[in-house]
Amino acid sequence: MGSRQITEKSLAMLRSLPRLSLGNIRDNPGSRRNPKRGRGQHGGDKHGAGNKGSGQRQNYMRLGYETGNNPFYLRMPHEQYYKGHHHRRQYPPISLHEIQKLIDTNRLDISKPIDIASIVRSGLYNFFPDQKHFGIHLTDEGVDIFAAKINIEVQWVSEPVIAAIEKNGGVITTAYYDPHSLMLLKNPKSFFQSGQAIPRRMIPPPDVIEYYTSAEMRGYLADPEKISQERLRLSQKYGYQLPVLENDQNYNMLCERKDPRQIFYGLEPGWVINLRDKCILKPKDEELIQFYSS
Amino acid sequence: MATVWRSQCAFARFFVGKTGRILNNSADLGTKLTPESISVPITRNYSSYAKSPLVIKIKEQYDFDIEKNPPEWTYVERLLPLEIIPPVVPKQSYPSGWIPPKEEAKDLPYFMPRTKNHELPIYLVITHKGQRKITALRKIEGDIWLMNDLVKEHLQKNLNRYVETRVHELGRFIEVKGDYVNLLKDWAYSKGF
Amino acid sequence: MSLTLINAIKKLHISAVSQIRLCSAVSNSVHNVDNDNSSLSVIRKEWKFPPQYTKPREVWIENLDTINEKKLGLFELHPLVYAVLPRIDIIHRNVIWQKKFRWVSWAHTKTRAEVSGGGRKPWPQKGLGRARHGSIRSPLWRGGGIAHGPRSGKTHFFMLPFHLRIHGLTSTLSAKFAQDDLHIVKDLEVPTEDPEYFVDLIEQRNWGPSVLIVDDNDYAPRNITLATDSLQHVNIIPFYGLNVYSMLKHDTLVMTQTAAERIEEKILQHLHSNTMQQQAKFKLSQV
Amino acid sequence: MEWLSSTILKSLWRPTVNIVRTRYHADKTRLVRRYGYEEKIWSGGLMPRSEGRRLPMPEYRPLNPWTERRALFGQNDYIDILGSGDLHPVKTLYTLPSWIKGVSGHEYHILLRKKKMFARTGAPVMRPTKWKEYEKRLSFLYRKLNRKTKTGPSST
Repeated sequence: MGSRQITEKSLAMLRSLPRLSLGNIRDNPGSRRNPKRGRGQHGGDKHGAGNKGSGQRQNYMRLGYETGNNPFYLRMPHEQYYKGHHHRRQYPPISLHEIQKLIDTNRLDISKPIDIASIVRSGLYNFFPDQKHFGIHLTDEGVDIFAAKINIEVQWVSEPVIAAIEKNGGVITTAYYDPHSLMLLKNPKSFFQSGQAIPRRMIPPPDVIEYYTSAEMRGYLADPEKISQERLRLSQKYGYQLPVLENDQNYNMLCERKDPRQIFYGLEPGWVINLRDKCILKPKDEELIQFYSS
Repeated sequence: MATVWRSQCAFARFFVGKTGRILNNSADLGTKLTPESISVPITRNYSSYAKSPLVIKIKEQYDFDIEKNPPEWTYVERLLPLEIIPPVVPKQSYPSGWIPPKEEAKDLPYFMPRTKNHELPIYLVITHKGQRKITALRKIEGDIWLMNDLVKEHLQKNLNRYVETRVHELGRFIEVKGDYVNLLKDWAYSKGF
Repeated sequence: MSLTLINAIKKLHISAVSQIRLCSAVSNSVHNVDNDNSSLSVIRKEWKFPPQYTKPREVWIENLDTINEKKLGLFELHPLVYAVLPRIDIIHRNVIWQKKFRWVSWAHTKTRAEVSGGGRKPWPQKGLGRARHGSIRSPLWRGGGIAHGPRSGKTHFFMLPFHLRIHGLTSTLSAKFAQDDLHIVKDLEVPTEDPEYFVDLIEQRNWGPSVLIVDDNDYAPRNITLATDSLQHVNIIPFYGLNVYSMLKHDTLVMTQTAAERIEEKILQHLHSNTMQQQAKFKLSQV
Repeated sequence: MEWLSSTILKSLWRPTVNIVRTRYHADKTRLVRRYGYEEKIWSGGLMPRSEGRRLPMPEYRPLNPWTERRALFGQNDYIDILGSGDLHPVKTLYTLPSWIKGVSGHEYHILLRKKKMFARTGAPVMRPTKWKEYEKRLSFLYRKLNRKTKTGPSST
């Protein structure tokens, strides 16, 4: 049996050993393989080229080629199930349980509205807009334990998740962001440092317009009247008492929404953020204001 | 060859460089930016952006306000990345099932600190295409052999059979053969880690 | 490495000690200090990341303004930086990385295509009784091209993972500290600009002949700069220039108190923050 | 007695017989060419300039391990950890040309990158031979790597 205080013991042992220098350090034995090819009677048999044939002759045919036969992969017609899968929008999931854990460990501030920027900022959500990631899919794992009152904005949800959030007195919105806006939301600091003006958010493409204008999914383009009707309908469906938003002490926070053309909370398109001097450059020109207005 | 224009002017720039090509901005603007509006005639091709001289004499085309310490700065601050992972403020309850470490655990002869994400360093290592499952308890400080004995005893009591473990002193970890992550996490929570 | 360490432990028969105080030059000076130096400052730190299980290490703050060593106070070092398990293999990998990532081999040979001439067939294929040849620049010929020779611009570049580099730094600092080769000084104020003074000081204090002095800013005081200028084996670097290779190349590491704190602060911050970006695979476009 | 002594003498001593060979005609009429000429090129030993003497052992000159470059080797290698965080150690390799700084790959990769970066400068016009050789080498390597060697298992 070895020692009980391994760090202390090895440091104490190091005291009695010669001084550590460039000459007496080495890697663990066996950590490096010899890059040399074996020689001699059996060490140098085939060198991984195999026995006879194209391997040894260094005539490598392309994958699937059957020396002139009609290749197997072309012999029968088939339907391409996953055709164009790499062009489709992806919504990497995060569950309600994970959101609750982020809140419990003080990584998400629920006194402020939550959007992609704050979830990415917590550091535990992998998000790559350049890989066709179009936002957050909030999944229903942990609907039963969820107990926070939040104002959250995601890109894809399901009905039980909406119910779980609204049951606690929270608010959920689904909103579309174009890839460039998502890039800014992923790393706002590097964007601000580039000294460019905050651009406008683009409107959703035709195939998701229906999703983001529907009150059932709490779309950001839906009619607020219809949304409040839907909130009531959902509470009746799932059987909970819908908390009244207007009586809430955080009413202002819960009502905070972004403009459909806005990317960051509180910062309007067209502004330039100067991080070094802590100032904001706001356009005054009529043409610019008109361009950036929604 | 693309010509390089550099300027110190914030609002003149975003239609010239990269941003000019971004769909969000270039939709229907850019009418004001024509080569004639820049007074410096461009005759040379520069090898790189850094080597090109600054274009100074640009007419400021757009009016803008500079607001020092604006009230909106709080919105900027909440976007900036976290310096460190925030420490957990003690709360009444943790609905997610996360359990805070206890102070009395530091008096034990062995110790397992939380990771920087406030989680227990107990992991499931799956190798051999799922054929081998090993539970690894990492970052152990203090008397690792005593901890090994206790882990073995606890598992034997709960499972009613002998469980193989392996102690790596220098790596400071214990490996348990089999998938007992939840069992060992509960044990660690009960010890206060 | 584990085997060697375990074997060495067996040989040494070190008994289990719960807490070993690894102070530099503890010896008999504690008593003296109590008697003649009443202004001994014992600094208790306000930890941003308090050490959890292991106790912080205590180290003497020394002076440089006299040749003889004076103890000015006690100072605490964080065990996560200055008392981690010294992994010799990780230190070795760090040194190898430091050597390799900047190494470009410029050795170059010309192939038969690049040596000038050699386009014409030197003699007919048949009928002369000579060996057949197609070019006078074939690798078989004197003055011909080189087959499989070194081609210019061969890189050995790779990036060691971020946390291995941090571990390399902490391991080396811990090993240096455990071997009494890490000294903390209050500041770098030296009375003269004479190199002899520094040679004597190193001799007197039994420091290794080569000394690496780590300051906390870019501009070291004038006297010490001039004194060490002619001594090639005494070097001054700012704290952000600290690296595994230099620490091992120099026998003794002398840090100012602020430099030790800054290094500790930087490393602890990386150990307690989200380093996904630094841990990601190295891309040329990121630098 | 006479015969005895002569037999003993005969048994002990025998006259040496020298066999004289007739010399070849060629030897007899050997022509010394360039009589009186002293050869200036040394053909006797290893080095022509040693003039028969052995070369002295080279003087042992140990390299100074504490020149400034060696003493401060690697001084910016951890600048992304200990520095302010906006500088990467690759950026501090000031002595390397930009087309090879921080690049890992074999000859084909590096040559492709080099050519791509040089294509935007005046290199193709200023150094046409060199440019042609890049292209020649690239096409050779392309054929070698794609048609003559096995592709390793995909990394993804």
